Amino acid sequence: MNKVTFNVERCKGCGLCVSVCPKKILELGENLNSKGYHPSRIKDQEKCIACAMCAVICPDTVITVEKDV
Amino acid sequence: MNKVTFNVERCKGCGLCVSVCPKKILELGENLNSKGYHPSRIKDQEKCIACAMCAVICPDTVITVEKDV
Amino acid sequence: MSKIVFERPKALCDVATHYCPGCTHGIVHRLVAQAIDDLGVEGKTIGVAPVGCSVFAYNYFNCDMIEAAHGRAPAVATGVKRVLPDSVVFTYQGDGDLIAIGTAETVHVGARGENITTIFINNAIYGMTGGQMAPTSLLGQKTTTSPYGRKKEIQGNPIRVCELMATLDGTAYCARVAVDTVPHINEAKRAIKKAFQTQIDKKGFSIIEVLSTCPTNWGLTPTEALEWVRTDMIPHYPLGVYKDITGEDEAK
Amino acid sequence: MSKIVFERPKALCDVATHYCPGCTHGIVHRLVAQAIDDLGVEGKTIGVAPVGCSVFAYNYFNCDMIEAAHGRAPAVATGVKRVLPDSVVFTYQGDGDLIAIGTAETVHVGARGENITTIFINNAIYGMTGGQMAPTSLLGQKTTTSPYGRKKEIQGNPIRVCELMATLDGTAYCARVAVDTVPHINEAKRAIKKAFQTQIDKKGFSIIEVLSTCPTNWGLTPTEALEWVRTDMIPHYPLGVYKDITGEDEAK
Amino acid sequence: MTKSFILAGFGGQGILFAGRQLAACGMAKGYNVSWLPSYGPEMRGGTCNCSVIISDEEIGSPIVTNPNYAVVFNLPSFDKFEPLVQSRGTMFVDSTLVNKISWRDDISGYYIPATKLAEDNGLVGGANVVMLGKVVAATRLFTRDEFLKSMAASIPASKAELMENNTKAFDIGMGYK
Amino acid sequence: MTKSFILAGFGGQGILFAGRQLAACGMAKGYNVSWLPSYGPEMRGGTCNCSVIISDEEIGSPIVTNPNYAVVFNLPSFDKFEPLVQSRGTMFVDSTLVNKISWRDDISGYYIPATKLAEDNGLVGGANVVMLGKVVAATRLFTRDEFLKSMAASIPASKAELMENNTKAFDIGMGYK
Amino acid sequence: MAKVLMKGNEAIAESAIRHGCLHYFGYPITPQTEIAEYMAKRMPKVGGLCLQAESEVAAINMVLGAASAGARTMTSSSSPGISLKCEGISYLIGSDLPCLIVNIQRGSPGLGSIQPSQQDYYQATKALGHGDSQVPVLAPSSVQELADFAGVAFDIGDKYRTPVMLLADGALGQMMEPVELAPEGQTVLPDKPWATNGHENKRKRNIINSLYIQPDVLEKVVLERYKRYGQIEENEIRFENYMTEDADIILVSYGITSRICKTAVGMAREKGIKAGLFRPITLWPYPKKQLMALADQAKKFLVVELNMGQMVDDVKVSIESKKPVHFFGRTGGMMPSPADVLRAIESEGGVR
Amino acid sequence: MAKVLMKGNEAIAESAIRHGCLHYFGYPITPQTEIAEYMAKRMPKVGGLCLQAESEVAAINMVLGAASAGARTMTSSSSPGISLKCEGISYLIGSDLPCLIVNIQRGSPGLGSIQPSQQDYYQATKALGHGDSQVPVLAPSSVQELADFAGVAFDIGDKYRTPVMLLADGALGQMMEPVELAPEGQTVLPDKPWATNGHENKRKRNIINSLYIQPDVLEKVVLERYKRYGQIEENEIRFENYMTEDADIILVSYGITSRICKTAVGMAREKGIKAGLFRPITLWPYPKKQLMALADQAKKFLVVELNMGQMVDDVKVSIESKKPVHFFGRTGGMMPSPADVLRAIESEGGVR
Ligand SMILES: Cc1ncc(C[n+]2csc(CCOP(=O)(O)OP(=O)(O)O)c2C)c(N)n1
Ligand SMILES: Cc1ncc(C[n+]2csc(CCOP(=O)(O)OP(=O)(O)O)c2C)c(N)n1
Ligand code: SF4
Ligand code: SF4
Ligand code: SF4
Ligand code: SF4
Ligand code: SF4
Ligand code: SF4
Ligand SMILES: [Mg+2]
Ligand SMILES: [Mg+2]
Repeated sequence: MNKVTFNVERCKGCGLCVSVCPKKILELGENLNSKGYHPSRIKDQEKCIACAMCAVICPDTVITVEKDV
Repeated sequence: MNKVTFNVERCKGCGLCVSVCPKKILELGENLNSKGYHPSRIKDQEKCIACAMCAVICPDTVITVEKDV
Repeated sequence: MSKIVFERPKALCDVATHYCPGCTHGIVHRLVAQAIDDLGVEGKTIGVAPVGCSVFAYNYFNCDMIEAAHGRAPAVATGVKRVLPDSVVFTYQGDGDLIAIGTAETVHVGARGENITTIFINNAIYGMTGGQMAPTSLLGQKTTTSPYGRKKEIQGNPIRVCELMATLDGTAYCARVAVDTVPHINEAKRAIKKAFQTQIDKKGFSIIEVLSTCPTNWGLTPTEALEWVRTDMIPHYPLGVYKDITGEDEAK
Repeated sequence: MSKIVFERPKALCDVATHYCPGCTHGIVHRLVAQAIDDLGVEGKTIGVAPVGCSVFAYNYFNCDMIEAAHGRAPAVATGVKRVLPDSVVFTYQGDGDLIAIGTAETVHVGARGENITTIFINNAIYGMTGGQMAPTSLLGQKTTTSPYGRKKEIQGNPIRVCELMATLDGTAYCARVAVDTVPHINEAKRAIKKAFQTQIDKKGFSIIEVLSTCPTNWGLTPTEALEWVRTDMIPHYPLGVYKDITGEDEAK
Repeated sequence: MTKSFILAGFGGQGILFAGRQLAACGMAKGYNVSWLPSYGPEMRGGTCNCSVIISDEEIGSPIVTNPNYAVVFNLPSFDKFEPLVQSRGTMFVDSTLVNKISWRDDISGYYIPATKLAEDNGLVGGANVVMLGKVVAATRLFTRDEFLKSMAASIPASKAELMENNTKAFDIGMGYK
Repeated sequence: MTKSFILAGFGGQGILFAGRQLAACGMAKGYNVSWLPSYGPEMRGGTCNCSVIISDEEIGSPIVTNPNYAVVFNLPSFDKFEPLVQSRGTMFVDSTLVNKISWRDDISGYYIPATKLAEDNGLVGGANVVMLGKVVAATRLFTRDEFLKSMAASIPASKAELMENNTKAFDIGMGYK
Repeated sequence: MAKVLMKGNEAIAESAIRHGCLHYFGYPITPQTEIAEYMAKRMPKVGGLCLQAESEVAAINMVLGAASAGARTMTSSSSPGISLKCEGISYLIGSDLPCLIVNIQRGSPGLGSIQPSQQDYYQATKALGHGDSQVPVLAPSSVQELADFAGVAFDIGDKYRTPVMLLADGALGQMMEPVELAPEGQTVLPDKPWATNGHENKRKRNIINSLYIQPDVLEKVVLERYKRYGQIEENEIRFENYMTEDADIILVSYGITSRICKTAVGMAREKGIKAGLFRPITLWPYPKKQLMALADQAKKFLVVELNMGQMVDDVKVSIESKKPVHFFGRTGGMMPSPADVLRAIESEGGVR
Repeated sequence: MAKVLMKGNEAIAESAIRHGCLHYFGYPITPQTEIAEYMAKRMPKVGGLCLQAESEVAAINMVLGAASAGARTMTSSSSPGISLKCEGISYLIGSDLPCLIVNIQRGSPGLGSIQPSQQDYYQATKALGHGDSQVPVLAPSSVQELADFAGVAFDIGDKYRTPVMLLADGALGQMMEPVELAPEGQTVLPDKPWATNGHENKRKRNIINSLYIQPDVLEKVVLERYKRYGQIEENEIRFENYMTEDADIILVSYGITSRICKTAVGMAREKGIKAGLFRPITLWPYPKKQLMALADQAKKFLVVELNMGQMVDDVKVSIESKKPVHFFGRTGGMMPSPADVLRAIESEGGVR
């Protein structure tokens, strides 16, 4: 399965990844990280196509994308 | 008669007027002015066509040109 | 089995940045680091940070770094490069830094054809000091020093840097990119890498102007800010390659 | 009866200048004075002299004059003009003054579209200080700071000011002229007058680049120097109007 | 009499505004007052605080190191300023955002769920004024009317409608037990 | 012993070069020497002068106000420096260019038509060296050989052929009565 | 007029406008950017101009132009920006042009920090640029004084044809205090017959210039200027004595630190230490005589500054080294507390 | 090595090259342009670089870059150009970078004249830019010293990681004297492990920086730097005593004027006046103790400078005002003669 992982403490909750995901499977969570931001998270890993668009637009290099090969 | 007059003390003897006169009637004199320059002078006033080219190119506004009208 | 298709580049230090949420300075940092990684030049790269929001860039790149005075990064980079002609030297500068106070240094590094690369963040505002007008602020744009909107009769006209730098004989490669969409980011990545390559090939000065956001001082959300790049900035600052004497066109 | 067809313009003080024999600074002074006379604006004109051979310009024009710091004439002129918007303000600057140390001020007065007129003497050298390289010195040109000839790899490339200034939205009128021949001088005269008219009409920034000589530091006689303008300078610095938003074309 | 405050929290919580209201009301009552914000790039998404002094003497340093009153709106600020409050001083804590209490026995503490109170009453962003209500109630430096009058005066006519919400928030804070 | 010179004339007459030759020869003989040009924009087509000091003591100010010897190549320089020459000092005047003599009775004067002498001998631009010949002859600070050797040493190898003309000019000056 | 609560930076700006300054040229830099921002808002409403220049260098030269044209004009910056203005300030001095220059100092050298400091004392009082020159320097210690002295500075500038500096720090610039402003529209501006504002064929042309190629002429010009400096020293010195009448130890401190010192003096007095404070308000000309007047009575002096002791020599020279001069300071943007100063009073001073 | 006759400006340039400086960045300005012109001729022959920058501001920042990269590097200018470099110098100081800065002073303020002056004493010794900072300043008085001190300056700079200034004047720069130069190719340059010259994956990355956003950190950095200043004060002070052993009146003078003073001292001695000369060579650190050592013996001091008396306070502070300090000077580019100084010795000094 394709996989996106988040360096949660680095996320600033800007929502850019959420806005570009073609599969609309990202969202900002309700919990806060220690910096006071709502970090992004993936709702449905299954649907991820490992396109890395989320990672490409993330200004804080929060996201690592792995593709099933 | 057309007339060119020189403010001799202002002339720096650069020779630019001499070089542009279409009638070739200007030359640098042998005498020195008080600044140590050989001032320009007219050899043959008769031939002057009052084209003012000498005056136009003179960097030191030495020359006044009068045209017979 | 799985393969990592995206991860942090090596040349980018593994630390949190001080940038505001959604500020695209972070994206550009990553693109620069990726270029350094791709070209394998981290060990001989010296970066020059500006005064502006990216002043702390010296904390973020894994190469040697110098913090320059406001606007003087090109002069500092020149000093470095003339001592170490085989090093890779880049400056990273904002619009206030590069084309307000640093105008002379910018023009002359271009005229000299200094073999360095400049990454120019055009966010149409002074981010660091809290939202004053930049030379690139758009007509009508409200900033804290153009509170009634920039008027050309009073504050003058925005400057198009690529167009200006392209007139200089020493500029080898000069392109304007944006980081508002994923395709644009990918183009920006190629352009930045090509700029570094131009330097490595000793072909002259290379500059990449990046249309970037400042959600904080624009008073927009990060996504709205990307939208403003599209709707307002790009029309005034057309994307594209403004000069390329390298004889290749991979950047397009 | 006879009629005076050429005499000293009123706006030019009746004093000897300090310029070297054959230096064309003197011609340009006269053209500026003629424009002031023709437009009848001496009483409301404020001129700004540079640091360079024309530093003493304040002794030569019959209007109010200010001596600016090296390169800062455009900023000084801006200060004057913003206080007295209906005055006529001009700067008179050399190439070192205008496009070396004063690059930022020059670019920004253009970007702002400041309603002033700049007379720019491009003589491809620093005259005043004794013949150092200027940003406009030609490739191969020997100067005291490029004794082996200007090399683009070391000293960089000459800057074409008109081409650069024309990229700025605030530049209203921008032309390159020369004073090497009588026809060129007459064209220069028209261009300078038009530049002042552009200012009076409040259309924006006007700049006239004048290819000029420095026989002393070029090591040529005054006539050879005019020749060098023709053979070496004009090919690199083509004459012409680079921008004109005034909607007239009397200058051509 | 000299009373010093530190108000502290994240940027965007209205910390500076709240501090200014205290200073303005002090001025209106004829006291000497000073207000000093922290400034600089650390503001960029980070923390934010200000010092306020109200005194009937000339004010020396406007910088408050050991406040009589600390009003804190987030955890880092609690941690930073709790040890600095003067003996016999007081802390005002937005307990919605700070889930900690002070263990010092030489100071008193008020724990007000200001953010929640504000949100519950449709006053998003009004936590700062809720806290001010409590501060005024507890310190008795000003009366309700003095404070609301001074606040109204500080709000530009064009935004006068804000005063209604502010009054509501202030009263919630004042009334909170 | 301290001897001070002023050499003065128009730009382009080789004034600075001549002064340097005196200083260089003094140095070669082991004296302390200094040479100081006038500088600045007044050089632009205007006058030009330099101060030279040759001394067996440490040299204080390198600026010569009252020279022992004044060597002048034009009228303005004659007028400027004639009154400044020290009592019992000497003037060397290029009489081709200066048609004046000094009426001071406390100084001596040599009037050499150096420009004419040079031109007559096909040594255009050599008036300065002609004058040096006379200066050396009259002051006896150096011998002919000392001076010519030091001058030869100061001329770059690439221009060695110049020495022939210089020697000729120098000897004309030395021999002039 | 009723008092208003205002930021120091804004008080300077508003007061300058009320004193007839309608031309402001600046470039943003923390901690004084509010001056430009305030000007940008207010100037268009009063028919004035706030122009953000391309740099500090351009700004100071625009001021030179505006001053030449006869306007009351000003610029403001903070430490690194003031360094960039040095050449221009020297030209303003050399051209005898009045203007106001504000320096809201921050931690230095280099880019430094942005916190309050007094590290530009030397620069302000000794060398605001190259050459024999001085600039009157006013050191306010409250928002009220920031406002008041802006007016004073313009008056001094016009009277003696000199730039004048207002030297404060980040804390004063950023803090709010109640301030009473000068009434609007009451300033009468002096005539400036020397201004280059177009001769309209009614007078000889005016020339503004700092070049005197003949050194003897330049010397005369400089000596004439120093005569005016002498008049400034006679007429414009300002200072404050606080509890010095019977003081054994006299603190010497200006600006923000003088306030801290006042509190510390009070604390010392409570402990039975006879402390007092001498506050120079004009840092140039320095109130030498006024300080000397305390030299016999005092046992020692303690200079307190936000720097490494830049004023110490001025105190020593003033009192002709008659008494020991100690120093206590913080640098880099740090601020001492009154308790710190008290400790210094009780000991011998020192940095930190 | 044999002596050669050289212009002061050229001697600086040649000596700098011989001391391992292969990177020169400058901008023309009278009376020091020959430094750049000489460099332009020589550098290509020795594999070095002379780059004419677009301005003094650019030049000093190129120096910052070259110094960061580990090179011995220098710039030179004259008064107005030095003012423009002030921000950059403060950055060099704040970044602990060594380099040589030459100031061949001219008449000031503003554009001034181009004749010799010592009007930048204050700027050089107190405020070469903003902030708590100092720069060692060497004041040569002959072409030989111009050459020698260029080498000394580089050594001090590298040892203490600081910019160093050579402060001279137009006369010294323009005059020729015999000079013995250091041999070529013998300089051993110190290691600079802190340089940003590419880590080649062999060491941790280096950072050159002057920003310390936390004021307490900046304070530590400044205090550490002042410790180094203390070492410089201990190790690097230079001065000269000339006939001071028995002197009643002690002239204090540096650079070109100290030579004039020597002549004047001789003239005074001939007249039976016991005069002597104390010549500070390092203007910062100032030879305070060495001057104080003369305070008991002397009856009075006479400061002689080409300015309005900028060194007077340093003398007063050094000798703790124990004796009267008079002043004689010329300004604007004027130069006194030994006879003028003698007259001042015989009277009480004064300007002109
Ligand atoms: C000489 C000087 N002038 C001004 C400043 C203040 N300053 C710091 S950053 C900045 C502008 C930054 O804007 P920009 O270059 O556009 O970068 P951004 O923050 O937008 O990325 C200014 C004016 C300074 N530090 N130094
Ligand atoms: C800040 C400063 N830097 C340098 C100088 C020295 N300077 C005087 S004129 C000049 C260059 C003049 O050249 P240009 O502007 O081309 O005028 P030109 O003499 O050729 O007409 C320079 C570098 C100065 N006066 N001030
Ligand atoms: S990799 Fe693509 S599909 Fe997967 S979460 Fe990111 S943007 Fe969405
Ligand atoms: S783009 Fe990055 S920082 Fe922004 S919300 Fe997504 S993961 Fe977080
Ligand atoms: S007016 Fe014409 S023809 Fe007459 S002298 Fe001049 S150039 Fe010659
Ligand atoms: S052009 Fe003018 S200055 Fe030159 S020689 Fe002719 S008259 Fe004389
Ligand atoms: S202020 Fe603007 S440019 Fe600076 S970090 Fe924040 S969003 Fe980015
Ligand atoms: S030096 Fe050159 S530019 Fe200057 S006056 Fe002489 S010829 Fe003209
Ligand atoms: Mg920006
Ligand atoms: Mg030129």
